[in-house]
Amino acid sequence: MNAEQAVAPERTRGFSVRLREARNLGLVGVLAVLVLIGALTEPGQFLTTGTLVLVLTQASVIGVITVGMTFVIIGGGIDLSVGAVVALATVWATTRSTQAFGITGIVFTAVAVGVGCGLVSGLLIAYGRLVAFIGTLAMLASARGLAIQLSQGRTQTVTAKNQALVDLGYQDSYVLGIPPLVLIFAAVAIVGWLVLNRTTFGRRTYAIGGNLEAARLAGINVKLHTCLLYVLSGLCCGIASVMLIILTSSGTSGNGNLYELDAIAAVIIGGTLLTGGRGTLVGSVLGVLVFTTISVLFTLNNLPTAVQQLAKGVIIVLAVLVQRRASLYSSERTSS
Amino acid sequence: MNAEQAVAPERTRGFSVRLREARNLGLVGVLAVLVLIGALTEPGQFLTTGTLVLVLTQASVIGVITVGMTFVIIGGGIDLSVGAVVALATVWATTRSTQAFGITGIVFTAVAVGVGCGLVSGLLIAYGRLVAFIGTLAMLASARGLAIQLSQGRTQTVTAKNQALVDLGYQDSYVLGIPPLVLIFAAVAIVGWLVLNRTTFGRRTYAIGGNLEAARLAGINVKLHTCLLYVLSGLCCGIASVMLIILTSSGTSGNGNLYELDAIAAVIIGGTLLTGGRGTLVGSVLGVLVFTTISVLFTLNNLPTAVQQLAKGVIIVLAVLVQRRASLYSSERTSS
Amino acid sequence: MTLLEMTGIGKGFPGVRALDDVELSVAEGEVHCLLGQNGAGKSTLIKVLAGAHRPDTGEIRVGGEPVELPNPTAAIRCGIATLYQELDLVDGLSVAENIFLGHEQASAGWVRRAKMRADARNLLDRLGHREIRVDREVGTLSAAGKQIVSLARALSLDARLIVLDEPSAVLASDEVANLFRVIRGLTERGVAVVYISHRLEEIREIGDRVTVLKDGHTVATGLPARTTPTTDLVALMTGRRVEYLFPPRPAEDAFAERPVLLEVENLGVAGEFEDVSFSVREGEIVGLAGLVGSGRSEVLETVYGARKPTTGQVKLAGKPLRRGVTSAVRNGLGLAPEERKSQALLLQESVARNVSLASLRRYAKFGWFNARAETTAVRRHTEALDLRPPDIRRPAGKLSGGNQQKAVLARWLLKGCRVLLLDEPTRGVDVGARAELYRVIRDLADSGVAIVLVSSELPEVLGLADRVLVMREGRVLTQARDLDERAVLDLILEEQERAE
Amino acid sequence: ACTSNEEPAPAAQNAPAPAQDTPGKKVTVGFAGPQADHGWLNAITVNARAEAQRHPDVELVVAEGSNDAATQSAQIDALINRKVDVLVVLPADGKQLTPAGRKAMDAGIPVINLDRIFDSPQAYRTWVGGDNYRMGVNAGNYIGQQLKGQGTVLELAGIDTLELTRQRTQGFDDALANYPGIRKVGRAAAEFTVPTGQARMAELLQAHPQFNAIWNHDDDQGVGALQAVRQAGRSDFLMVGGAGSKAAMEQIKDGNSVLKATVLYPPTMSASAIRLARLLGQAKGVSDLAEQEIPASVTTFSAVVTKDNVDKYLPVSFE
Ligand SMILES: Nc1ncnc2c1ncn2[C@@H]1O[C@H](COP(=O)(O)OP(=O)(O)OP(=O)(O)O)[C@@H](O)[C@H]1O
Ligand SMILES: Nc1ncnc2c1ncn2[C@@H]1O[C@H](COP(=O)(O)OP(=O)(O)OP(=O)(O)O)[C@@H](O)[C@H]1O
Ligand SMILES: [Mg+2]
Ligand SMILES: [Mg+2]
Repeated sequence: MNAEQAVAPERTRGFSVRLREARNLGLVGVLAVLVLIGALTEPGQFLTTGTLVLVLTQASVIGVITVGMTFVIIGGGIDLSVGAVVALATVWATTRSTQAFGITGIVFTAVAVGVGCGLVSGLLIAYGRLVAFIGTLAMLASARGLAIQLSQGRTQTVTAKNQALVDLGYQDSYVLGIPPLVLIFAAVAIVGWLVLNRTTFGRRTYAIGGNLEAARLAGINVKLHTCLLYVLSGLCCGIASVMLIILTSSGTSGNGNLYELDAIAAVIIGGTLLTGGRGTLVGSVLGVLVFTTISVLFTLNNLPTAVQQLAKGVIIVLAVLVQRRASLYSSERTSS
Repeated sequence: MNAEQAVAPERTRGFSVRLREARNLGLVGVLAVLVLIGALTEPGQFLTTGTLVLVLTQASVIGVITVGMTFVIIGGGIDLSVGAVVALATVWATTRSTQAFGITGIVFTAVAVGVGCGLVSGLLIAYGRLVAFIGTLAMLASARGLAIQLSQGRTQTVTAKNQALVDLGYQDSYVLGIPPLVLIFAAVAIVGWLVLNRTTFGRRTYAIGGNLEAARLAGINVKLHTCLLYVLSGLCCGIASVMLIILTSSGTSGNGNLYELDAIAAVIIGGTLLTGGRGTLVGSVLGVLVFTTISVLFTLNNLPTAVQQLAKGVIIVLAVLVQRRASLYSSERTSS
Repeated sequence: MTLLEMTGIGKGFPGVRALDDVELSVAEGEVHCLLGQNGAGKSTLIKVLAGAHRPDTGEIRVGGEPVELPNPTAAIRCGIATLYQELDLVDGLSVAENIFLGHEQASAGWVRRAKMRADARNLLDRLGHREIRVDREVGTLSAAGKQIVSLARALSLDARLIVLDEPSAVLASDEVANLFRVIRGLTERGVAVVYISHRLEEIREIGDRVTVLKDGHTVATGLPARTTPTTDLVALMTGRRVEYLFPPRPAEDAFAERPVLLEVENLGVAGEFEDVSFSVREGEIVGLAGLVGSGRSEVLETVYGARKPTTGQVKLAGKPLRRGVTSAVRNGLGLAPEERKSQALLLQESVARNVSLASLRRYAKFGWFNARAETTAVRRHTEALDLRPPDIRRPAGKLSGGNQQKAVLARWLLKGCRVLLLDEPTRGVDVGARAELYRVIRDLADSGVAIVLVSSELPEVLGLADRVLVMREGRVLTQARDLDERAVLDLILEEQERAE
Repeated sequence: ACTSNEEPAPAAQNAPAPAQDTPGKKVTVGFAGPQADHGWLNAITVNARAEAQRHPDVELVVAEGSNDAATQSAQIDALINRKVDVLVVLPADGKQLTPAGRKAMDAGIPVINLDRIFDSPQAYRTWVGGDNYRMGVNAGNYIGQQLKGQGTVLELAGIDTLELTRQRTQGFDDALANYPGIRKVGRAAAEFTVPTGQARMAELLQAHPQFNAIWNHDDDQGVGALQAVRQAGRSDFLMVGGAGSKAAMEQIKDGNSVLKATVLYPPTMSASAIRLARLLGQAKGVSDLAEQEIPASVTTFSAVVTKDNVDKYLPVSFE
């Protein structure tokens, strides 16, 4: 666990800072390598703004979810329900009755559903004292069930009257060549970073994840804070749902399938500890980009699924090892 | 972190022992309630040996995997690769070339593949110092990929000459009315319990999960032990694969889909801490039984998928709350 | 006038009556000392005062009017700041953030980092620790470093009443001097201090009045700290007469012909310490004296194989020792580490399992474990160390600080090793048990075990060790049998003096 | 999942001959299918339930949809224990559930095997299903004709761990083999969900700035795929769908998207299965056939739906 805390010598800069930067540097390195591979294997297609836009767009939805997940995991919890919540939010926001209220109706519903689910999980975990894993697992099942119930298993498309929302996904609504979705992602990530690093809420999140008892003794309302973390994650799911509707012009109970795994993986490979208390948002975002780049790379090279999966496994391992090189100190910790 | 040390009962027997028993008692209670519901809603069907056999059979495959998972999680790790490893093992064990070696060939291959994958994960995590989550995630991707590669997406059936293996699944090979699969499950569970509670290996597992550094400084070879935990989990996957082949007379890359989630959920609801160092095998087994009973209950009551999912979520929450009642002392802990 | 009045306080944990009808009254501007054996209830009492535990019975009055302290926040609002015995800091956060955790310098939720850093800097300077940087991650500090930060944290609340639960346990003498300077500064401003320590000489120096706890009862209150004779205090605490003495040391030449067991040859770890060489003969006790941060723990951890040396080697009975803890333990080395909570104990496991952790093999045939043999053996040793409560089935995390330390020692007594490395073995151990421990350690030595002892309490090192190494900044200054306290202090402080 | 406010069950199109419609002895039909979280599969359950409703003498018992073979085989056991008269099974995987089918047949319960076929005829009484291979063939041929034998094509497949995906791809490739001038330059597996459909399609479009046609195995993921096409602002190729969802057919009808056709894989087969189950239970035959007995296999035809014939097929489309 805390082998690396056995008194370490002073360095010119803080341990944590160095470590985190190093890790992220490592991930940047990994990205660079991937780009290089892309450039070599697909000279024509890969090195185009088109690909860049594509990667960013594909990363945006899961990216927003990952921001929320980062908070939850740093706070010592986990949220398995994100995928199901996205499904429910997209479905609810695209029912006939909701769409009758126009775009505001859709956006509001999606966000409300997300926040609502987050609140329920939060209450169950913080006040109902359920283990985060179980609490959000229950939410996962219920949300999916409700989504199927609402949609009757149908794929609900956005009606013509709300077409304007879907148009946001089209090229003519790009801002200086940047898709609105990417802008939303960027905004969420930046706000998230500020909250995590510059506000008491963010710093207390680290405290709760790192040493719950210490946080409690310091007079922090750990229950309330824990609850808020899941609300935050739910909010991100709500936003992500709107983005997904823009992207697919539809809502189905099959949406967001296994998003939880993707998001958690991105967070962890970004250097956040599953045990909480340590981690960075930059790392998580980089993690998302790595995974999306990989998948784009695969399709561009037209690899068969089997090879893709194999390669993915290998790349994950290599990615982490590259990080290791960059950040020598993480060694002790990660062995647990 | 150390919130759960808040209070301890002073009894002739230790705190932990009582707490665990209490929790498990709770789960037994949950099972009882479920059976009651079954009996009330489906008087004709539910209270039959047929149903009992059904539940146990359905629990057996995932149950064996859960045994391995329990060791890994108590040891402070996690194994996301179980499902994929099962897929790979079933596929590899049912290739023409393997089946040529007859039943022993099939069994040996399945187990060997399981152990092999476990060893690789173990080495990556213990000596390569990857975070367990990432290491096994990589194994997940690779194993699935390899499975698809080997099977070319085909479903490979057991050839006539090895039919004897599949026959183990049929009525006429039941032993005193108990299906062989259930017997295997029981055997694995019992052996697992003995290893965990009656051997130094088990003791070390708790120690490593409870405080890695303390275990290390006490002279335990934590790397080796960690590695062995994943080998053990792999072994269980191998056995489970053989059972799955018996059950389905075939192997395909689609097998074991999301088994990791089911297994982890069973372990956690069984009262094992995701942070390691604490937990019981009895609890995990009861957890598996609870989940399978729920799904059988649904089938018998012929509920639509949507309602089932919803109900599942609710039942999970209730189950944990019932446990809470039974084990007052766990309260502090789960709030983290 | 009296600032704090606690009357009839009672607190029970399942099975233990930690506090029963306890009285405590503290006047403004006084240093009120709490004395008591391990497990007497001191920490529990101050946790009640800090709102961390809810008392079952009793009343608390602050400045005359009765108060409810349902949670830590309430206590902090009442102007009560607490330094807990178990270092409760967040490893992931910086020093400054830890100091101000829960009462951050912030406007509208936004942390004012510059101000926070500056204030943290001031606090640490006040404590005489310029070398601890405010944005260093707390997890990377030594035990002492963390203790300093906790102190700064207690000060940062600028409270009316400051409670210090064994603040000096991990501090070396010079640090303690600093601490006292700070405390005096506080009391002059009318701030009251509740001070818990097992070191009577400290009580004499800083304390005004003393309250003595025994088995959860108040056995004496308001005793004058300076004039009450030691023997009385000890008698009150332990209920028996303990002559606070070190067991006699064997004659100087007693070891001459004994074989050398442990040989450390110019061992070094880059950035921690360099060129450390010494040897320990069978049955000899070698002490390492030095300031906090002089690298003594590192030396022990490196000898033990927990750290990779960059230079030099360790020999056991002439044979070079293979790298790694596992081989060290197999060859009969044992280490009682500095931070029991994070480095030694399985807090959730029973005492028995904690004690037997290093000797599992002995109680197993082909990996098959014999729990009965284990518990009987464990019980023998915990009784020898008089662990309280004597139930070896309760989780280690539930033991009082000092008793946890005993459990760690019992582990190595049970293992029965040839070389024993003790890092701050008496940290937080009470007077009575301490005398016991010294005897145990000496007996071990007499039975042929070679012992290396690190302690921040000079009298302990000098009184117990047959030979003392004095370290400063990772270098060994001298080795000698008979050094007097003054001389050693001059040696290790020299550097500082020149600095100032 | 069967709700009143949905249009009359497609199976109602050609009402069965009165001779068989006269209510006979009560028949309990057990139904086990994969999870209904996907348009086509959902339609299967919906149609089955709807059809059962239309027959007062049929009681339908639906088991939890599951995509896990082990779970499903256990569920079939449950239905056997329940002693249903006839069993309709759409297995998660035909080969894997063969033993389960065997068990039912051995227990004297006739099994109607829906779509994903069992390994051995001993495992089912009658098979009703589509033809994945032919689906691919028809898609390939249609594209071949449209492109006049010249050009490059892409394939957006479903889940690669499913055998049906392999069969569809096989058929598609075999058909394209008839057109030497046509090359398949790219393929991606889109997992049958809308978001993945969008993602994989977007990537394919980026990878292939120029191509002439694409076959998408499944109209559900097609929803996402078509979005990707619009987002990329492309219209320089023709797209052929699969299965035949309502949305897809409507777009074909409008004709203003790249989607020009879809290859049917009619979920009405479940309705037919229920009818046959009922007849089996009542020991009746299919009156329009000469045989006394119900045929051992019924294969639905994977028609290619285009602008010209779309109106005919709209009623059997699913949402
Ligand atoms: N959280 C807890 N749960 C159960 N028992 C506890 C708990 N905390 C303390 N105790 C018990 O209460 C008694 C008093 O403990 P406390 O920590 O107050 O002693 P102490 O005077 O601080 O001893 P030390 O000098 O070793 O710190 C001990 O018997 C201890 O085992
Ligand atoms: N004044 C200090 N306070 C806290 N930590 C310090 C201080 N000076 C140095 N350190 C850190 O502690 C490390 C050495 O501490 P270590 O515990 O090994 O020394 P020690 O002599 O064992 O002191 P202790 O009495 O704490 O055991 C140094 O490498 C440095 O990182
Ligand atoms: Mg104490
Ligand atoms: Mg030290």
